Amino acid sequence: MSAPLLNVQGLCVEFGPKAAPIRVINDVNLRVDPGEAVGIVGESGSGKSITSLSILRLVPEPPSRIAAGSITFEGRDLLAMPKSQLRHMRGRDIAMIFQEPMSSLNPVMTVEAQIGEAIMLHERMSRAERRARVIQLLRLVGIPDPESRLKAYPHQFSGGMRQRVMIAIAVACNPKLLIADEPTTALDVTIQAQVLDLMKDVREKLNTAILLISHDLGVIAEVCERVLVMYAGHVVEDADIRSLFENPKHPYTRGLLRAVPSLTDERSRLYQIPGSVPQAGSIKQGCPFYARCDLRQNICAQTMPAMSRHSSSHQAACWVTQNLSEVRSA
Amino acid sequence: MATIEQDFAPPEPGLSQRLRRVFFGRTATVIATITVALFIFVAAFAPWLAPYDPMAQSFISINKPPSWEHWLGTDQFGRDVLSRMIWGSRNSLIFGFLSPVLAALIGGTLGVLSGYFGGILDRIVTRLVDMLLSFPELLLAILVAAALGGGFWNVVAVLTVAFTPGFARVARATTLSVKQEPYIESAIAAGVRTPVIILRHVVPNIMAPIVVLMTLWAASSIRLEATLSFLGIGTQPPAPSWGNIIREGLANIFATSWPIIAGGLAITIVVLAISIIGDQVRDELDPEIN
Amino acid sequence: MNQPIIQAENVGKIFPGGGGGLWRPAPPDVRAVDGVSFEMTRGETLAVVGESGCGKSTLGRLLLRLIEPSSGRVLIEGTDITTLSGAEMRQMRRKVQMVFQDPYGSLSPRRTIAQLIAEPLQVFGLVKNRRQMRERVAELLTQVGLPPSVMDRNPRQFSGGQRQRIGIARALSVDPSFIVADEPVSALDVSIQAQIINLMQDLQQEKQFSFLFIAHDLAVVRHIAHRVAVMYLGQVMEIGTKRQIYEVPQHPYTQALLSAAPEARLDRPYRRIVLKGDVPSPTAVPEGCSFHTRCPLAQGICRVERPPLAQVAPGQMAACHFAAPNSLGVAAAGPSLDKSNSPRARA
Amino acid sequence: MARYILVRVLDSIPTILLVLTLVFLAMRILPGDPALAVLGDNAHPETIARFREQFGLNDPLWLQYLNFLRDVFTFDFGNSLVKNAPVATLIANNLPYTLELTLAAMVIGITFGIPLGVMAAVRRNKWQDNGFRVFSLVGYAVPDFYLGAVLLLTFSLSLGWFPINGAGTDFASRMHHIVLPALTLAMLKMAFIGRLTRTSLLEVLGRDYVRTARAKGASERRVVYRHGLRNALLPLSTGLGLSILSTLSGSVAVELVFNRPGIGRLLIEAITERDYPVIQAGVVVFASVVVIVNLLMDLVYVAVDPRIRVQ
Repeated sequence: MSAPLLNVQGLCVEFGPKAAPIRVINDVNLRVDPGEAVGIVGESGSGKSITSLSILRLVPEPPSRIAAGSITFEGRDLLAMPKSQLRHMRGRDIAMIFQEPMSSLNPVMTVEAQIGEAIMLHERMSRAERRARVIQLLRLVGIPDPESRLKAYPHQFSGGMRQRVMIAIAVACNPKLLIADEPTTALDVTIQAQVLDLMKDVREKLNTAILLISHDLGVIAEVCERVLVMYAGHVVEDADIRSLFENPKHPYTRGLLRAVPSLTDERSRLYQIPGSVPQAGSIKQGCPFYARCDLRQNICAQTMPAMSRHSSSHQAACWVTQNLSEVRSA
Repeated sequence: MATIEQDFAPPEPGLSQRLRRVFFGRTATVIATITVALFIFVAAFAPWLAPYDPMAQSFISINKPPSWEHWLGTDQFGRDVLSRMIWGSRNSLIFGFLSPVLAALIGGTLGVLSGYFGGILDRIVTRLVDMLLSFPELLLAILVAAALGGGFWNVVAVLTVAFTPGFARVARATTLSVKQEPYIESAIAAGVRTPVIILRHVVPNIMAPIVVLMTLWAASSIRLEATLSFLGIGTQPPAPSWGNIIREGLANIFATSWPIIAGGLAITIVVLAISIIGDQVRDELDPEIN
Repeated sequence: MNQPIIQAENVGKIFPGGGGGLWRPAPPDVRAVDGVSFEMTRGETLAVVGESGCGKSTLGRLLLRLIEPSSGRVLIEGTDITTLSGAEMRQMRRKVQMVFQDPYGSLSPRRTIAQLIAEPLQVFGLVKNRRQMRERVAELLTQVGLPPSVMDRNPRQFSGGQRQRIGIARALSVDPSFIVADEPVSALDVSIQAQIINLMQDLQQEKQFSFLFIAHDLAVVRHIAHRVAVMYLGQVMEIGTKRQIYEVPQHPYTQALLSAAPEARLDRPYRRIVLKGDVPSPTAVPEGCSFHTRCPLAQGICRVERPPLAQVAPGQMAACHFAAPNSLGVAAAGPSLDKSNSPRARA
Repeated sequence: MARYILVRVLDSIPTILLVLTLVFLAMRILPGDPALAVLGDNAHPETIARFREQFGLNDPLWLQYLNFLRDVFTFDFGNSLVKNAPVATLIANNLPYTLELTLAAMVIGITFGIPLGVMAAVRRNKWQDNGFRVFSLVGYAVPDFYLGAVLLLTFSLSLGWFPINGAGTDFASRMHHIVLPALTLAMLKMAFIGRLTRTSLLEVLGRDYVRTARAKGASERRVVYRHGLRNALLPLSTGLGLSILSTLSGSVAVELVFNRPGIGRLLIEAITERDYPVIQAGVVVFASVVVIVNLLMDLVYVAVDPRIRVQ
């Protein structure tokens, strides 16, 4: 196995006062290999966005803070390094795009200035070279007639086009990892398809690893080879896409897959997971899915299960299915 | 139907709890609350608390420094400064509370109606309000006072005119945003009558910013009345008010500075205390506006 | 013959650009809904699907006259509601109710659940006293799967899914014959969506109201709709039975929507085609067929002549000069309804 | 953009007319008979009749209105009733002092207020921020005429560092005279502008595009100044207009405290002396300044916000 590009171990993030913290991320492990595309799927309050922001230490501090864990990128510990040093990795080694293309671009700077800034911060080049590079990037992300759009401001672009500009900013320095936090949630379905295609295209051309965060398993299935399922701040399943769809091991993943409406299934009723999505940090003991789980046992209320391995590329955190597969393999 | 396990959030804090949080949440607010209560007490019981008649002149004791008889000394007419301060607090506080309330009633009603119904009324109100708001309150007050002259009700009118457009704008803006809320459409779709919608669904939901504005402007109003009185177009002498105590003190600045110091400190302390409470009310009720 | 509950006849809405000043040109008008006609019978669910700005929400509001139509007529049980007076329209609202998209905004924040659910009952004098009111509210809460004990709580204490149940109870309280639901599940988490869809489906089957379900997602309405209408820039592009829309879509836009939806599965039901460009602004709807700027099949005629919504099969209509089953070839093998599809190509 | 400016300038014409009409109505109708207001309730009927004749108060209202507009546009308000001079001359003599004071106060207020606000926002909840918040609360609470009086007592009367009254003649003495009044007004401005900067910057620093800038690898300095402050200054330019005008109105009281000549003092004295033509002119001048400043601020806003500038 090659060395991981990104390796997150035991990450914990807390909100609120130090005396009575609310733990919103609990012992998250995450690994992305060079050139790999990994997805994190989860509902609101699952902690998927906080996890992605933690990697570049972009969680607003206060009120939140990274309470424990390590995040290494190419062997270097991002949490231990001073912010000034981390700054040189942001945008150059690890780049990020966000959910709201409307608000993620600076309204008073031209597109050229904003893409150019991403280059200028990390690479020395002349103005003319930089402009040429900006044009090249705009062309890469599929903005028609890029020369004429250099002096345009974000409000002159549509939502889909702004997300393209965001991607241009993100890939300006050929990052090794691109983190995309719900990049298509604010977009219409036909525009979403365009942006997802662009991300796949960029990945192919630049060999960038991708960490895609989404609430939509369908979006992740479009782009990623591997998925982490998060629920209430925990990673509950980590598997390659095929194995996850064909043989989900965590009851939550199973429920989710059956609850998602599909274009083609003829069931008269959808499967429904009972109960509500728990609020961040509201579950302090045991498995967070306990209250809604149809396989629950007494132990689940007491202790959070560790991840157990079902195959070389598939782990899940469930007492029940863990035992079932042990029985089967025995 | 499958039974669903419910996990509901805990109940919200009640009104009394929130009031307690407003007034006793932080040390600074506690002190401010006590201070304001003290001033209200003084104003209410001025006739019993003031040691002298605030208008009584005495030519044998003019420009006296503080002493046991006159704690804050006397002015150029030999009047007791402390007594004038105590009586003056009445004017300041009455204006401080009366004008914002009046302005909130008038401006709030105008704002809600123009925001909810739109149309020609809205165009007129918006145009007028925008124009009036482009004047700072003090300037507007001076200009209106220039036309009306001084006197109690004129000053009330001046201050009310100065504050009404602000309330109208806030009420209109919040009404507009509340009107966009789906629950208003939901009430319309349910067949609820318009007056009921306004009273039941709009007004309760725009009260927070109005109350916040009222507390913050109680402070402005006191300061504004003092300024007008200082300029000689507010409370008319010989009736005392903190503003005209300073005005007369300034004319007599070479003889004694006690009236200036006392008057200014009183204004500063009350305005500061009310602002602190106002900030707390805002944090509690309406974290959105700054 | 079943009398239709709802008839929309050539309904249109133009929002004036407004603003403008003495010396300023007024901004262009927004053509939100343009000549939409359809009928719905008792107990039928029609889903209206389209991307943002297609006018689907405006259409829903026009049917309830929450927005005044600029043209056309809306008939509810044979009565033209566009000509009713304010008081008459209020009486009509007993028959027509709405469920809203935003579960957080659609419940008035300073009222209790009982007050909210009982509000329509009180408006129409359907409950005589407080005890009767609380009994009816308890009954409604039970119907939507909430314990009656919560009726004195404040909406803030409920999660999105629970609030949507309260909104449904409120709409059901007067036993309407027509309900419009505007994207009722799009703000909810995936695991909650299914609960609400199932609930609405059960209630609709039990109470037999006509149900207009507005959504941006074709997959969501797959389970609940009897018929589906696809909208684009204010016009109905295609309308047909569920089977027709999903299996033999005739309008290229319907096909493109089907093919663009990401599916949480390994095999792709529809061959993927990606439309070029952005949805044009409803302030500048293209001449001719409004879809021609993005349509892979567009010809010269599409740029000049707008195709009428015409019957292409019994019960199925499409507005396309080149309407044909599967004209884009997205469902080359026919959408596999029996999960036997080739593994999809991987990027 | 040129088109926008033109439209905006044209748009302010009805506003000016509306303001003038309101001024006219307020002065002619609201207080009842201006003759009585000026001459007092006990004036001799003959005096009143002469006064009414002199100021055209017997004319029909529409004619009075037209005459008023003519007076405004020719800036001819006749002679002062108290001071023996044409009103236009009085205004022309006093206006420069007020403008000078307002300008000085604004310059000091902006140069210190904005950096203070930035510091408070960047060091949020640290001692710098808390200190600034106390300063702005107190600055808001102290009436400017009181602050002026205290400065006068301390630095002029007790220490004798600055002159007690007047505005000076030559440049050096004018600068000497302006220090205390300008500081008085500037204190409030610092509190106000600083507070505005702080809130606005804090809000902007929480925006998504600031996170984008951080994700690009921009330094904190660059984030605050290049991305934060530039956007924070947009709402500030509106506040700045109001701030200029409130400085102007504050100068009225300060001119009185320091016994400085100025348009504000002229107006206040006219009000107390019931000098009708001067009141009318003063009100018109103040009102026009308000309209002009608002117009200028709008244009500044347009110049800095590309969302309006570039269509």
